[in-house]
Amino acid sequence: MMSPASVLALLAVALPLLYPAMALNAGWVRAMRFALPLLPLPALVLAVGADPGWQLELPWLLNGGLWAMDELRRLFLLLTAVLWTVAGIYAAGYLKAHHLRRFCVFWGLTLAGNLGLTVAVDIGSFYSLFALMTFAGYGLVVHEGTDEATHAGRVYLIMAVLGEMAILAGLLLASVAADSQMLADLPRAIAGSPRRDLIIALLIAGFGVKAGLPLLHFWLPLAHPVAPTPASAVLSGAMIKAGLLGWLVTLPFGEAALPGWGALMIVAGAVGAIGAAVLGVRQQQPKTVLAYSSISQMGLIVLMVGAAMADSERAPVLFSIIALYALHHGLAKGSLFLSAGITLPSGAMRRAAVWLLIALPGLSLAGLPFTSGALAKLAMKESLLEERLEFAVAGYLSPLMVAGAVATLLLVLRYLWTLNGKIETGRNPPMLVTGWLASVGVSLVAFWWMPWEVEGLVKSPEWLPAGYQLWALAWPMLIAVALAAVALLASRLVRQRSLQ
Amino acid sequence: MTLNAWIPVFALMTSLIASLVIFALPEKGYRLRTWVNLGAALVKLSLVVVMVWGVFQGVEYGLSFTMVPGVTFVLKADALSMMFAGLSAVLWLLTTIYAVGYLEDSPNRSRFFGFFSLCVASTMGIALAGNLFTFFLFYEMLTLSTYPLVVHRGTEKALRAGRTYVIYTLTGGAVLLLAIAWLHGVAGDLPFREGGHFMDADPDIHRSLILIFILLVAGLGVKAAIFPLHGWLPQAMVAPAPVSALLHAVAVVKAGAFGIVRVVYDIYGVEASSALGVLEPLAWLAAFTILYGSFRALSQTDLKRRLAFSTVSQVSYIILGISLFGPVAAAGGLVHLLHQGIMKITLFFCAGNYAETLGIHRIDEMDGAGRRMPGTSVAFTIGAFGMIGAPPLAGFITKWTMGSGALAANMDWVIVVLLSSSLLNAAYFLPVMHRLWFREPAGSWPEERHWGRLETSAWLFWPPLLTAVMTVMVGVLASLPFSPLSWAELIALREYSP
Amino acid sequence: MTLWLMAGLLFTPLAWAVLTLLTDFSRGRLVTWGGILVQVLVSLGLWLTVARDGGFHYGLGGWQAPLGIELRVDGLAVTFVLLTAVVASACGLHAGVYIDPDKPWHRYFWPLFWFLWSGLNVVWLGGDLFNLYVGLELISLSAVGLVALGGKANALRASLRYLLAALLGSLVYLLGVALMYGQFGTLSIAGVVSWLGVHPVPAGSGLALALMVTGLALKTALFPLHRWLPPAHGIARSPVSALLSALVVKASFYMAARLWLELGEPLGNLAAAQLVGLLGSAAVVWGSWLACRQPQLKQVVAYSSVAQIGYLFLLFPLTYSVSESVSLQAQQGITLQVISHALAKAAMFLAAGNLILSAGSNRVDALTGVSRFLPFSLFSFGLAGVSLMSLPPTGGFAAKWLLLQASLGSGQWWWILVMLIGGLLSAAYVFRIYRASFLESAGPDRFYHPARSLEVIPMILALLALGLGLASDQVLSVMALPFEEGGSP
Amino acid sequence: MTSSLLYALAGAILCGIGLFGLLWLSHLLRKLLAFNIMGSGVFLVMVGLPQHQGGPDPVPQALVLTGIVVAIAATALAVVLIRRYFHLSGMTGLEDEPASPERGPE
Repeated sequence: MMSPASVLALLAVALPLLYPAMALNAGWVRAMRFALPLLPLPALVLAVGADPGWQLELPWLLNGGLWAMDELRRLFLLLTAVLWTVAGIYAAGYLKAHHLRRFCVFWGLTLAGNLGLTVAVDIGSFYSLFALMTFAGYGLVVHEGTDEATHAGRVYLIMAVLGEMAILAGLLLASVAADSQMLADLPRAIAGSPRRDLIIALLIAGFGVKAGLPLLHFWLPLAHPVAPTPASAVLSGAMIKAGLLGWLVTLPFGEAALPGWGALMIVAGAVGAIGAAVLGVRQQQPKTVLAYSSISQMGLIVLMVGAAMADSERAPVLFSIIALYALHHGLAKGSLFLSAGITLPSGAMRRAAVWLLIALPGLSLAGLPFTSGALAKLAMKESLLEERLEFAVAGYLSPLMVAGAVATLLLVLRYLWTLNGKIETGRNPPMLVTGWLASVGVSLVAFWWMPWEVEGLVKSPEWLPAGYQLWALAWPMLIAVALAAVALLASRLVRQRSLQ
Repeated sequence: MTLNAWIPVFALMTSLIASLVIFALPEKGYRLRTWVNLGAALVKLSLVVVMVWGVFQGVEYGLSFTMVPGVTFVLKADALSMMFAGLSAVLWLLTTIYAVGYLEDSPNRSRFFGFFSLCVASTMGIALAGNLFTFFLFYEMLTLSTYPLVVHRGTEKALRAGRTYVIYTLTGGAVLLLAIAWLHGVAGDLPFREGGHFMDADPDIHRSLILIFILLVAGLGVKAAIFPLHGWLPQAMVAPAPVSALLHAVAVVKAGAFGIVRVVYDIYGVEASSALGVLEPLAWLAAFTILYGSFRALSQTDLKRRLAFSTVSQVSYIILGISLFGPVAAAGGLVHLLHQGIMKITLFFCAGNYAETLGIHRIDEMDGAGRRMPGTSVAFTIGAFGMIGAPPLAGFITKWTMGSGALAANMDWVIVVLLSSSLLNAAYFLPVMHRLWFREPAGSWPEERHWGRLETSAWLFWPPLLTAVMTVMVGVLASLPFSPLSWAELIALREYSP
Repeated sequence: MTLWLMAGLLFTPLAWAVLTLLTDFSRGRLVTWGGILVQVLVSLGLWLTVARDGGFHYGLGGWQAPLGIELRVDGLAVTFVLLTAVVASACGLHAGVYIDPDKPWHRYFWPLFWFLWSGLNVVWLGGDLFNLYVGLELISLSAVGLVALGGKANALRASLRYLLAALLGSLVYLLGVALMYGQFGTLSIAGVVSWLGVHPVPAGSGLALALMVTGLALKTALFPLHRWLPPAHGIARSPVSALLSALVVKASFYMAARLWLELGEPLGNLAAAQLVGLLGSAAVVWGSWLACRQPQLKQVVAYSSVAQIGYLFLLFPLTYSVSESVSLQAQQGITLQVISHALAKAAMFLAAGNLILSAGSNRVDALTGVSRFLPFSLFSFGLAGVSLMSLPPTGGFAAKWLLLQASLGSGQWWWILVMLIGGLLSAAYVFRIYRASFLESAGPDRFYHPARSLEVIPMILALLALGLGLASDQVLSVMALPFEEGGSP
Repeated sequence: MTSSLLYALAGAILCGIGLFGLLWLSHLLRKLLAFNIMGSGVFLVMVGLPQHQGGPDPVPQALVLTGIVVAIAATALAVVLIRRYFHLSGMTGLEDEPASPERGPE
């Protein structure tokens, strides 16, 4: 007898997977549009309502399927479901009639893959759903059909295919080493395998393509701006996290200390966090800036991943913080992307309100007190304190985090700046506004009621940072503002001089 | 003789008799011919189902009699033959349906369907053959019965392709005959037996055995389109789509691959082959063919030619799988016998649909065809992804199983081959799919035809969709009993522990 | 019973010949139908007798050798008698419809046909060298006559050429017989063998054998003595070509083979055996090559005969100083080759006749599009071609298989190459015909429909050639029946 | 002994002459005559050679008689054919006639 949670899990994947069948009937196109927000609902219920620990055995599936949920997966599922729901609402208002059915088909397939991979614990279905997400995601990237979109799509696809191959090789090697078809058995087997480094390299690179690891990130700044806005939101908020999840469930955390790999990841994370900012502040397109911001943020997460690899003792604690950070970033970044597609109302007051709502998730990313960002940043800081970690490069982590925080805010400011240049005045479709507001809402408010649990952190919105923490959050932001001001002044001067 | 002895004969006879009846029917007897075709296909399918169940239970089906002094004609159903027989029975049914639609209003249908049935009868015979001699008998019959199908259109081009086909396959047949005769001289009349015959062969005949093995593989490799014997395959794609489908998916190339499987497993025995040192070169050859075929496919502009080179590449998976020492890799190779068939037939059906409905032959004409023919295009997409090896489709199961087997056999380089081939497959299939779904159509199609409600004739519409569904199902449900993978594992188990 | 059967085989054909000589073509046809029935029944009866009781010697009319006519009735002979009955009946029935009864000279067809048949039976059953000679002459003369029935100058030219070759061959053979008799004082092959069992081999007696074989090889059209065959077989009416290719050339080969098998071991030598094999191989390759290049359909088939005859002569090297089992394999293989070639070539010529009739031209490229129109005859032609290509499951394949085994067994691998190349070349010329017929023509179809019975006959023959492969073990088991000792030596 | 050898040698020489004529001469009647000469040679060998075994042997006599009958039949047939051939083509030899175009059906 299947438990309700298992039924729900099946439904959560099957619903978006079968939804594209509606496209067979041309008359149902309206229904398809308005069904978009409903697709992730079973997953949402599952993530919010069901306690982790359920299992769903699917012995007929591939090499024997097993779906289950633990705390980590629950957060990822929650993030995925929430983000796809709000993006779905947004999309219902955003989409034009042109190629609507095609978009909906790929939306459903990508969603199915993204939801499914978070609950799959056997290799076969995990990899299958991961690939489904990857390939269906192509449909979302190139949807607009412009030359830029096609180009971006090509880069996306090439990198994705290379990534898939690396993952396949890594999983295959690991699976043979473990003599098992379950993800849970892999980390131990990898740690003990003679081919350990090869497998780790393959998996890091393979999932790294999705996660925007430096040098594997090229598709991100190309694909995000050209994709339809709701698609960018899920690409950047949820799908990018799938790569992260891939690392977390396969790499040998807690099995063996891998200081070398840890250091490498930390370097990669640092390069990503700061390098992306350097490149990002020079971009003209708001969504490109956001894409670089995603890379930068993922760089920070990679720092934590690196730390977890290097120090096997701390890995469990770091895991929950990584998950928390991912949740925070996914929601905030989704909201920022969605804001790139709205138009301003005419009244000044309302304009100001809209600007505030646009800016808040951004500032949350930068660690504005009383936001999820502050919580995540502080938790990260706590966990990466030098004295708690035992490996060589641990000492560099704190400065790197500060630099990352500066970079974050600079990118947000740059985003707001470029958005200001592009944003138009006019009316928004009601669904679009609803979706956007919902995303801002979940990022700023609902976050606090979400079922994350991190050792030493209080789960409530009333949580106030202590004074020293406030200062710790604030000074990087001040630096960033100062830098931004300097940059602004400099550009004014340059422009004036060139005018004369 | 008991009924069990006759069931394989009946299975063989259904299509043979159907073929004779069809030859005798007048050209205009359209309805009757269709019913004869479909009826025979269904009867055969049910016979095969009965045998599959029986073989699973351990029932012995088979009969034998002396044909030429010293040589017996043996029909026998074992797990391996059932795999091939099942493939051909299922796909024959679908291809027949497809062909009825495809050849609507074209001349010479009586001839076409007659040889078509004969071709399937040969395939069935190949599947059920119980020794090399019987195998060879049906193998050559297959060559002859496919020739009229390849040249069916009667154009200069088709005839040229037919000539190439015949030159290749008959030469291959001659080499095979030589090898079989030699083997017969060395070791007598050998029935196919799980575990093979040469486990502890006299060291004196090792040299002969190796030479014979090379000749056997060379002879069979022509049909299996192993490099450098693949030249006929891309040319033969001028044949009508159902023929290409049959050629590539069921009959000809599979017959070659199946023959190599038989030789390695049931004549030599995998351990003996490994001990003779012939398996590893074979694996290298197969690996090279896999990559070579994919590379050539990249540069083709004609859809069917691209698919043909893809076949060159894909069929060698089977050979690669069996030439890796180990039951898991063997299961991976064997299961590809079915998987490749299902996927490739889907692709060829679709290519035929595009050609028949829109007049599309070249890849650059396919822009936006997905909107005009969504059903066909969905099937094509699934088939192509299957070829790439995207999970959870059929091709993935193959690659995963074979990759696991290769690693278990400590032949890591195979992983590189598998992945490179996947990459190349992606490189030549993904652009096609991009065109299908994301390009705007160029205005008008080269030659558009309309059929009422569906995007194309119902006869053409459903077969590719069904095979596409099968492509998904054999992948997703790979762990069910009687799935291709389970069956292949059963065979591999029996071969490795006879 | 046996008396009646023997008489029925040897003399009734003569009676039919005389009867048909007295009437015109149409009445001759009626007589022939009756005659065919009788002959088939008698042949079948003899075959069954031998299959049941084994072979025997039979002195005709109670006279024994040397002055009497001694017959040797064994499994092989009755099999050929039966084969003759089948093929000749088929050709006779086909000819009855095919040949135009209005041309006055065609009335000679039936008498010649029957003389030929009786000559064939004499050769199959004949036990001594001279009677074989007489039978052979009977065959040659009636065959020449049949070729000449074409009526045109070309036909006469071909028949004259044929006649001269045949006569020359006969004389060379007869010279050999004379030497043989001078040497051994007997005309019976069995007698010579028993003489050699007692005495040492006299010097120079190989010459007699060589002369006889040469004469017979000329009549069998072994390369390079084959030049007379293609024009004769190509120009004759199709049923005649069928008879000639299927049976007539086999008669002289049958004699050569008997001589070789009985006397080759004591009188022959290795070089001679290899030489004959080499000539046979050259015939296979050269004949097939020329067949590929002929513009006319029946010439293709005729050159194919030259090639197929080449295989037969592989008997010589494959039975000379080899082990018993290899020799047996070779003999069985050659026997199957004779039978399957007879059936297949007859089917092919008859089918080719139908194709020519309907396409209105003898040229290969006139066949364009005929596959749409005449698939049945084409199919017969194709099936027969399968046997010529020696692909399974035809008799041709069974024959080739046994020959391959014999070559492997005796270590003479070079014949394997010949057989494989020959098989491929024969595929080349057979597929050339297929190819021409599959070509779709743009113009309107203007084909003539031959009668249904014309189409059925070659099909039956082709199917027999096909089925021979499956049943070859049974066929061979009758041939290998033990010979009942007790007739005169 | 010598006489039989003489017969045989004479027969052989006749055979040689006949063979030469048969192959070398182009006129058909000459060929026919050559054939008959060669036949005579063969018969001579046949009756001559076995004599060494003490007196004439009846068997070769009988054989030669039959042989002569056969030869006559053959000659007759040949003459008929040659005559008919000459009527139709006006030629007396078997050389390839000047360019015969399309021969038509049979």
